[in-house]
Amino acid sequence: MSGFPILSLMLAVPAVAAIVCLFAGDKMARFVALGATLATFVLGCILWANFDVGGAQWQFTERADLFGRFQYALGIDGMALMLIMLSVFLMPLCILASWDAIKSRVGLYMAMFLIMEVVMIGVFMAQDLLLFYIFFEAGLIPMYFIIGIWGGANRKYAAFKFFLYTLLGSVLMLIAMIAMIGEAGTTDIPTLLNYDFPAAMQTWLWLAFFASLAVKMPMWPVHTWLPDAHVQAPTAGSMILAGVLLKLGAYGFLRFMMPMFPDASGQLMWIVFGLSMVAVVYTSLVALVQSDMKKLIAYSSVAHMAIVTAGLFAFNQQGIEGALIIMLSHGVVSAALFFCVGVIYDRLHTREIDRYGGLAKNMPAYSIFFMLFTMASIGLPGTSGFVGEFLSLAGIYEASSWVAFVCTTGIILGAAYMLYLYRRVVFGELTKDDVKAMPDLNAREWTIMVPLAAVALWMGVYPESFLAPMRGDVTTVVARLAPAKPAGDARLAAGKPRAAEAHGETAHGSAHAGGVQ
Amino acid sequence: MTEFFQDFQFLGLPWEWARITMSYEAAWAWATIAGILLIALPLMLAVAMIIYADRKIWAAIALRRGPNVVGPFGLLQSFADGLKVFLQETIIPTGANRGLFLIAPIITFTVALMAWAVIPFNSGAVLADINVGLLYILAISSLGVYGVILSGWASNSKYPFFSAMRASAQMISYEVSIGFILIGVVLFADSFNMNEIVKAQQGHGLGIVNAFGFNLLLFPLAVMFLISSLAETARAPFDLTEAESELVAGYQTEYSSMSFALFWLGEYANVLLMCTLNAVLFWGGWLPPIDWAPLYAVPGIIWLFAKILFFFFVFSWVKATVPRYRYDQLMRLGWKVFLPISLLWIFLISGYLMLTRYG
Amino acid sequence: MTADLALIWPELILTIGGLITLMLGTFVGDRNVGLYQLSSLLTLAAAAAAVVALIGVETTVFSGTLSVDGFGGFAKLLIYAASFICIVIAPRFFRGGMRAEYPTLILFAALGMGIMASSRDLMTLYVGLELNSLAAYVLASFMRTDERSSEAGLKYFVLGALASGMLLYGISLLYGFTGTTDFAGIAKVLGGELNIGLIFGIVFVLAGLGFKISAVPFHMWTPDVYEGAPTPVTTFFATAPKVAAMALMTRVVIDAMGPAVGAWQQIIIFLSLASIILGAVGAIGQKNIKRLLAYSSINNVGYMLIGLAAGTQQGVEGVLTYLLVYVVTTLGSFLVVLQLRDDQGNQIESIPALAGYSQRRPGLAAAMAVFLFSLAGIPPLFGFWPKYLVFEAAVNANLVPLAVAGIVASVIGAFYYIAIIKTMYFDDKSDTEFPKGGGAIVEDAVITASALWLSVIGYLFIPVLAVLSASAAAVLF
Amino acid sequence: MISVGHYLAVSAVLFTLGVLGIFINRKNIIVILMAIELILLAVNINLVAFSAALGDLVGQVFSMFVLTVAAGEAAIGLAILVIYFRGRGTIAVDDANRMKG
Amino acid sequence: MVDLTQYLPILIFLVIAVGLSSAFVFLPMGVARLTGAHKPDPAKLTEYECGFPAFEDARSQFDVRFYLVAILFIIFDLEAAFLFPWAVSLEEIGWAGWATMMVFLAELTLGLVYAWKKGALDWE
Repeated sequence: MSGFPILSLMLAVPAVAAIVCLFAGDKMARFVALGATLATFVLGCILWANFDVGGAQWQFTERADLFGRFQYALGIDGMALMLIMLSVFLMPLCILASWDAIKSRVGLYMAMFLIMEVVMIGVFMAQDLLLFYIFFEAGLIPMYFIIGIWGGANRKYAAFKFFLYTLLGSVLMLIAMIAMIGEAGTTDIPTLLNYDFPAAMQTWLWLAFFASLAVKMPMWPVHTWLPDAHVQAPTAGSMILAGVLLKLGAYGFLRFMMPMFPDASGQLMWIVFGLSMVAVVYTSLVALVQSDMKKLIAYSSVAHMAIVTAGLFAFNQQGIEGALIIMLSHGVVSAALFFCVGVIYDRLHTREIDRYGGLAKNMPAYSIFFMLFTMASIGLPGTSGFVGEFLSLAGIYEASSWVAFVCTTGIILGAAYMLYLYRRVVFGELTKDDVKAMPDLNAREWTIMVPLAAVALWMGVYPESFLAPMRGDVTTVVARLAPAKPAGDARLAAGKPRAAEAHGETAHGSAHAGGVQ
Repeated sequence: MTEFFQDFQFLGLPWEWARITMSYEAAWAWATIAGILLIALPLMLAVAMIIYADRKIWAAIALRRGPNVVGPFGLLQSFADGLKVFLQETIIPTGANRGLFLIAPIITFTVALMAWAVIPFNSGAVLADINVGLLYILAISSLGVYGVILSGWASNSKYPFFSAMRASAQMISYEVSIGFILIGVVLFADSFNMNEIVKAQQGHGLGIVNAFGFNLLLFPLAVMFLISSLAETARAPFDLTEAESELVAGYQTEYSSMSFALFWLGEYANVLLMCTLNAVLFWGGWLPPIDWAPLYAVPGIIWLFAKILFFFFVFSWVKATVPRYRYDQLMRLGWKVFLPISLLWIFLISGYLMLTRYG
Repeated sequence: MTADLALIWPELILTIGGLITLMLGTFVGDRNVGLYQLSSLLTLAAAAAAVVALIGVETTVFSGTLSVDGFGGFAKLLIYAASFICIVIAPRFFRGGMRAEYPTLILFAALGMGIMASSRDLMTLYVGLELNSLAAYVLASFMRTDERSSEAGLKYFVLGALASGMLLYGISLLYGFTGTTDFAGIAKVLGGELNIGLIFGIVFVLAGLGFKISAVPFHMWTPDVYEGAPTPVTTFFATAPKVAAMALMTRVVIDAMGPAVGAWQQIIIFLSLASIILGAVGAIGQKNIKRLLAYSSINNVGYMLIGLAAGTQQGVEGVLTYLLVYVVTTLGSFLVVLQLRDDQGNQIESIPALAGYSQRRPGLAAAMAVFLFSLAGIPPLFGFWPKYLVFEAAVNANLVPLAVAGIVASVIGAFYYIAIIKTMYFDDKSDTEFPKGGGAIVEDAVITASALWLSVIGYLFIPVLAVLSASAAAVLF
Repeated sequence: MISVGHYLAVSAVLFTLGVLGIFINRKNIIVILMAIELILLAVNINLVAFSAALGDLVGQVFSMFVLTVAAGEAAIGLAILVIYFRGRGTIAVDDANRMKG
Repeated sequence: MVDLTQYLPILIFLVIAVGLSSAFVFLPMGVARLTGAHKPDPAKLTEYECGFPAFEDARSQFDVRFYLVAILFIIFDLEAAFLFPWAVSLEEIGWAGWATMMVFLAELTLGLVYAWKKGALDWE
């Protein structure tokens, strides 16, 4: 694979397809988009297959001095690989999900999704600070259109709010980036990762990045754009928004803030913990009282992302790995949940929970899938959610037991609102006539549900396939953070080996660290 | 300034006595004031007389007798008229702007007097021998428009208003061509000082004739200047501003008493000024016509006055014989004939001078 | 002196070409649009060629009053290009009302702007500025029978004349207290102790120039003039004179006032911040697209001034790049505005009438969206790049608070840009029909080219732009 | 003896009058034109006074430029005012409000 | 500084001339009151209108051509301002100065030609 610009190709395929879609007819656009996203997915699989786990940190690097002041530099590490995989996996499903639901301006719609794909995988691939920023910001435009044109009744407001909130956040990051470039004299991310910024400067840079990424995450209290955006966006828009876009913030935390400003991260971790704690409880409680399905799932996303941030700032292997797995898992599961909502929305055109009930009777297949994803969201062992939550909670506990306690509360609340939702929608008497008339999943919906379910289970049963590529990167980050890491309050002590003659397990603690393997 | 004192010696006043008894500044001040009065008062007298002369010439050409009752040959006619208007009531129309209405004649007359400050009556006999005398005259005569337009405006009456508009348009139109014509003179004289301009004309024509006017290049300019000065002073045949059949009495229609007379005085003072400028700029000023020593025995001021009178006669003659222009013809002449020609002439004259004098 | 003439070929060509165009219009008549159009376009092309031919020359002519250098060349090429487009688009707009005065005035304005861009003496500065302004006043009121046009001309004239007056007053003070009108000489004196006269001079000169670039608080004329003037003229106002005035301001600030940083930097910072914020806030709620673009130009001028406030070569490079991108964007967006006609052929300027425009004319709407996002500086559109450059210059010059304030205000700016996009894309179709075939091939080509360039393709030009702007800016340092 | 300071004072007064004439005047646009001329006059006084004080001709040459440009400016201003008046029938400052925003 | 004392006589002249003409205007007004000639009445004080009261304000609109003349005057008269210093310094500035001014005059002429062809110089 060496030398072949596979990353550029992955960017080029959807980009070209987007242009084609703009000029194509409705039907044609659908097939072009599907074909392009599938092709990209195949390329992604090739990428994963050729990824050398445990090899160089940056692989598939490409470098071209196209822009003078900054470089067209691509390259991925394990984290990026997994997030790219998530993106290219979700994309064909999104196209399929909007196959029938989108009837007007299909070409434009498909083009926007394809651009979205370019931008998302571009963010994960970028090896240059400015290139990263450009991709990072570029996501605003297609999402603005997707929400604004094909969204629900209140779509214009939601689109504005989404756009301006995220823009306001990211411009501060730009200033910080300029300052970084001025200080370090380079835009190359691998170089910057090992550059030691002065401590005073780190604080400011950290705060500027935080302002941007927290909005993108979204963290409480700047999360308010998310429920609006989700509710108004079309199903596929919600899927991609929850599935990938929210991960951009967390990726930024892990890629930039923590390794580049370790001292500031150490000093200011209380901000992240504090906000995460509030978020996880508050948004869970808010989710409990929602009557709109999408809003409920949106709030659950905020709660999940809060656990991600807390896990990241645990500064240890488990916490970060757990956070990464939550990101992947949430990417799949929340997208699936939004799709589940989309399925019944297509039939009844309402997202009011009260309008449904008793779906188990006339839509058994649907109910099963819905249940699977609900459980995965709650974190039932055997599903993807469990692995991530367990790992990150373990990591958080090492850093601060109080935070771990509050986050656990949030997870319990999460179980409450998700089960409550499921009960109201699926169980109960099938009384309403229009609900009775709803048919079960069709072939297209099956096609979407099955891969999602498969991945959710795969991740829950054998997470090592996802963790392995990322482990080296996480170790690097942890090592970088080590000097700045504050002492936790967990009073961990290495377990005493029972006796030398026993099974020879000398490092019980390390087994702890390894989590479920 | 010394020259100034000396040049007024011929008037026989005991200047030396004044210099003994007073400080230099005081003597200078008194002498200046005396000089001003020596210009202003005779000027007013002269205006009175040329109004009489105007009427007489006009009458003679029309085979009439003209004024002949007051004094010998009617010589005192103008003074009688003056006395009459002096004793008349000054009527200010109700709709008029009182202040502007009264200021207008003051401006007209003041300006008409002021221009004379730089006219050389003899070699060095100038009240203010400034180096930009010609520019000063241009500036001052431009101000005359204000008197006209203010009178028309302040009267708040249709005919004066229209007349004022016409008069000012006419005056500024010809001012343009006059400005360009004068450049030709200045090019030859290489100075803006009136005295220098006169001196430059000494022996200009073939070394004997003391006048620019005999220069083939400058003669057309002299003719254009003469015509422009007729138009500039709104004399016939360009007297459209007071075309009785259309505009009653022009912009002075609402005026009476001495304010009315001031317009007349100013107008004739301007006529005299234009005659003087014709004489000074093109025809040698206080120089005798021929550069021949005996002629210099006659004082320069006499030569100047003779030339002025000649041009005044031409003015009257034209007034009596040439029919009035239409307004469009008037504008056409100024903008489409004089302006292009004078532009061309600047090119010719400066080119000629570059080749002969400076090249 | 004859040798000097060979170095001002662009100016000579414009003068002669302008006169020829005027005479063509006078003798052949206004009906023969093609003829005088052609002569004016050829003139501009020839002048641009002359500028190109003079690349690499760096000297001063006419006793140091004008400089022939890369900085001026950069600005001139931009000015001529913008003028070229503005002449091309005019006949279709004016239809029967096209007169030869239009290209003539544009040529003379371009001449004046060229002089502005290369002046290094207060006198040439003033003459160039006035030549440009006088032509611009007439252009603003070009549609004599249109009340808004004449009012625009009147307002532009009154405030423009006031601005020249203030500028002149400042110039007279600078001249009096430095004893010279030469930029270099002034800089030498300003390097020493500043007295009150010099300070006043600097303030008045900057205020006068601030008027010309329509920086807040001297921006009052801009919305009215942009709205009232005929659209091709507005296009012109929004592009070429901005370049010239900004180039002039840069030259004055760097060349003449360079050593007195303390005196001018505060003023520039104030102008910049005020323009950014007021430009953004003022645009909100505007119903007229030309008016909105006027506020947008105020806003963008504020960003350019950030680069100038840095006072470094990097900052000037940023300003120049910004000007180039801004001119392309503005030309494109005004060309789109020009195509907004209803089925009677009447010009449409109201933003609400644009509702659903993307469904009626998808191509134009997409181009407009590109321009607007670019004006807002949202990556990946190329409008982001110059903004980045000026912010970078400001940060490197330790003006971080200025950069932060500016960049935060850019979000307010983004609000009204995306509001238009909302109208075009999200709203239901309005009653206004936008019949097809509104645009000439040239206009469509320009729109397409600039839209493409401003999308990601522009980034490929960064190395070229960097070389250009660096060599142009290096002249001043 | 009159010094440069005196000229500066006069010109400053004229300049201020001119600027005030533009901003305070609410009646007549012609007055604004005059106020502009007043400003330029103030500038010319400055230039000539400085020129004389410095013994440097540049100021006077500059004032010639100002003078002629002022003429052009006045002509254009008047022309624009005439077409404005023909369209609107008034030259009151407050009536110039066809555009708002 | 330039010696401005040369202009002092002109200033004095101005004072005297203004005094003289004011006297001519205001003295008769006093004299008329003393002699009893001052007898205004409404009919006498109305403006002249061929015998009947005025229909409208005298300062109503007037022909736009007057403006045109004024504009042309401003341009041509003040452009001539460049000619004055040029005319007296021809010797010093030589052919270059001459040529420059000729170019200027040529442009001025083109302006005149333009105005001419556009009919600005026609009164009718």
